[in-house]
Formats: sequence, structure tokens, C-alpha cells
Amino acid sequence: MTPAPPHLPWLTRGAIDLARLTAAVATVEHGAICTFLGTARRTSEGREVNLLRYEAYPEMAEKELAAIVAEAEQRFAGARVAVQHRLGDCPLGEASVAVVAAAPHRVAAFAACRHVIDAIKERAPIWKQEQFRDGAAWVGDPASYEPGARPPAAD
Amino acid sequence: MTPAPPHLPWLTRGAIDLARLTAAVATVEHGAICTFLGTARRTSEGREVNLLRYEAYPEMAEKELAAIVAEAEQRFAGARVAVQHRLGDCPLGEASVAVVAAAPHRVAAFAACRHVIDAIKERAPIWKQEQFRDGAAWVGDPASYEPGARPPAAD
Amino acid sequence: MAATTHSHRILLFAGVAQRAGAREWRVDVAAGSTVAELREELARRHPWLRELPVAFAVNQALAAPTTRLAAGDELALLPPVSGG
Amino acid sequence: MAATTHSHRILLFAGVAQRAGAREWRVDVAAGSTVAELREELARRHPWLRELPVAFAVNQALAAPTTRLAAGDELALLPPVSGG
Repeated sequence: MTPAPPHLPWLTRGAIDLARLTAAVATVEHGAICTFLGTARRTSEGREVNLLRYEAYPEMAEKELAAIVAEAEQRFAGARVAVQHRLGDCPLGEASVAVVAAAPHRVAAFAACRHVIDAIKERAPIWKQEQFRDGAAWVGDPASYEPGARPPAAD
Repeated sequence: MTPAPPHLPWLTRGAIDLARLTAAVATVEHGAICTFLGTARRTSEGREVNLLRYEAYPEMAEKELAAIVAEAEQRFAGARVAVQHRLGDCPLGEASVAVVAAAPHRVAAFAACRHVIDAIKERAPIWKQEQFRDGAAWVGDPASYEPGARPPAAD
Repeated sequence: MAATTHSHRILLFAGVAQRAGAREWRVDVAAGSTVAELREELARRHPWLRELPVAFAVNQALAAPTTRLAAGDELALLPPVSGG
Repeated sequence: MAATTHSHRILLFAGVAQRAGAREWRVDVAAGSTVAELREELARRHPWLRELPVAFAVNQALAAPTTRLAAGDELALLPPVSGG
């Protein structure tokens, strides 16, 4: 048995360190590592995005991410999973979420990685705001569009 | 349109640089990056492996990898894929193959990545030798087992 | 005997916080009230809530409409999630 | 008229190279021979080839048994692949 991975924060305000996440789960008994990065896209439904901003209910999001990972590790034989989600401002091209699934073989690595990102998008209490040149909107909540809202200076 | 990715070698004798592969395909129009790393496992069918050694028919392997990538980019909308396979000695825990698939959305990124690694394992003229304490064997060719064969010094 | 009431903090997020212009609300609810009753009470005060498919969390877990609220419960209003 | 023959290099890899103790073979084949005929000729000289499900590549592409060999073709014997 390999020791439990060192605890990494589920939520982070800075850039995601993929190498650190990978090191937290990969061992010499894992022949397969499947990684998913969600990155900030410039175009959303034809509109140009300047920046994404993420907000969470942090205590609940941490519990939910831990539950999703535990579920995947139980369901997919030998899989170990690391996850990190970014909060606050996420510049274009940078990762807002990373999932790393290590497993003895590739089928389980792909399945665990896919399960975790799907579950995060479905269940984790995290919200994405798209910042446009002339306003901002919470994704999935189009009535939230605020014309004139501009991204404030980075914190 | 984004420019074509700079050419990276399909085959490499040193460690695989995942960040470089990712940079070669990811753009701000890609919201999803799915990566697969095949890594050298310590245990193979109950036997302890010291080292993997890879050999290829290099000219044909390069053509085959390019064809597999072109196929995936055509089949999965908006996907761009980078691949690198290691040759020579691959120490335990290090990556022998990396596939990076960037796409506008996650379904295509996962599908392209999975397609490419499956096709590599099925079609690329590349061979893996497992080096044990007391011999070595080419995977899929058990009659090739050579007792007494030991890993020579790294080249 | 007069009905007992509890005072609750309700955490607000994303588009809900934006519309509310606040990060939390305080409400008093009668002891033994359900999540459905709380939702109705909030919607009476903030009619725009009816347009949004919000969920409720009680003590950091999704709660069913039939869940009964107890003193000290941490409540939250969750608009449709969009992480990832 | 005497049959023309071509001289071919055949590249060997992995377990095949190991058994052959060589990285390539040279063979003369009659003009117009097929891959199946070449395989039969090689198996006559190296009976262990019959135990291995080897494939043939002609000019760096997998070749069918019916493929005809031409002068200058680059040939290779491919044992079962195991990359990844």
C-alpha cells in the first residue's frame, strides 16, 4: 500500500499546479494517468469573454469535491484522484479546474477522470461568471446579466 | 484560425515534456484539455519490473502517429492533439507515452485522447521490453523471454 | 403557548447574491418549518426568487423540500451551479 | 528467359531481431513475388517465424499477403506491437 496523498487544497485562488496534483496521486503502481483541465475560453456562445470569475460556497464545495473523489476511487479499481478548482479571477487560457486520475490501467483512469469532472459540473456549489467588455453574466443564470458591469482590478 | 502547432518530435529518447506538448495544442478557444500519460509500472502480471525499454521502427512509427492524430482531429470537432512516445530506457514511474487533446468542450477532448492512445497501442510499430531482475521479455511475445538478460547501462 | 421561532442566516451566492445586493439574509422561521415553507416565505419577500431554480442547502448539504429546519442550521440558497 | 530477382533488405525488430540475432536480413526474391511468398521463403529458412504472428510492412506501411514486391521496396517484419 502506498501512503495517502498529502492533503492539497480543493480550492485555490492562484494558478493550479498540475505537476503537484499529479505527484500527489501517481505511484509506480499506476501505469495510467488521465488528466482533465478546464480552461477559460475566449468565446462563449459567440460572445467574446475577457475573464472568468469563479465563486464557491467553500465549505460545502470542499465536502462535495471530497465526496466525488471518494466515490470515483471506490467505483474504479485502484484509481486515485486529485482535484483542484480555482476561485476568483481566471485569465483566458488558464485552468479553472484540474482532475488527475491515476490507475493501474487506462480504462479506469479515463473513467475515473470523466466521472469526477462530470460530477463537479453537476453537483459542486461553484459558479462561473463570464466577464464581457460591456457587462457580466453568471453562467446558467442569464437573467443575471449586468450591462455596464466591468471586471474590477484583480485582487 | 490558430496557426498549426510547431513541430515536436513524435519519438524522443529523453523524458517527455508534458508542458511543451500542451502548449503546442492548447489555445484560448479550447475550454477542455484531456491528457493521457502511460507510465512505467513496477508490477507486471505479478512480476517485479526494473525498467522498461522501448524500440520502434522509427520512420513508420512517425507516419503512423501522424496518421492517428490526423484521424482524431478530423473525427472530433475542433480537437487538436499532440503525441510523444519515448524510446530507449524508461525508468519506473516515468511516462513512456503522452497524448494531449485540446478541444472546445470536454466530450470531444476525452474522446480524441482516448481514440489516440487506443490506436497507438493497436497500430504503432513500437515495442516494449520488460526488464526483470533475472531476464527480459518483449510484451506480447512471451517466447522472447531471455533468462540472464540484464539491462545494460543506460546509453 | 406562542410558537417558538429561530433566527437563521441564509448564505447567498452568485446571481442570487447579485440580485439581493447582499451576501446573506436573516430570517425568523417558526420551529419545525420545512425548507418548502422557508422558500415560500422568501419568495413572498423577493418575488424574483420564483423565476430561479434555486436549491437549498442545510448544513452544507442539499436539502429536500420536506427537510425540517432546526435552531442553528446553516442555510444557503444555491443558484444553478456552473463550476468546471 | 531467366527469372529476374531483386535483392531486399528486411528490417527486424524487438523479439524477431532478438531471435534472428540480427537487425536485418538480406534476401533475393523473384520479381513479382508476393508478401505471402516472401513469408513462406523466410519461414523455410527460420522455422521459429511460424510461431509468431508477425506482420509485414512494405515501404513503411502494413502490407497484405497479396501485395507484390518491387525492386527497391523497404521491407520490415513486425512482431506484435506493444507501445504505450
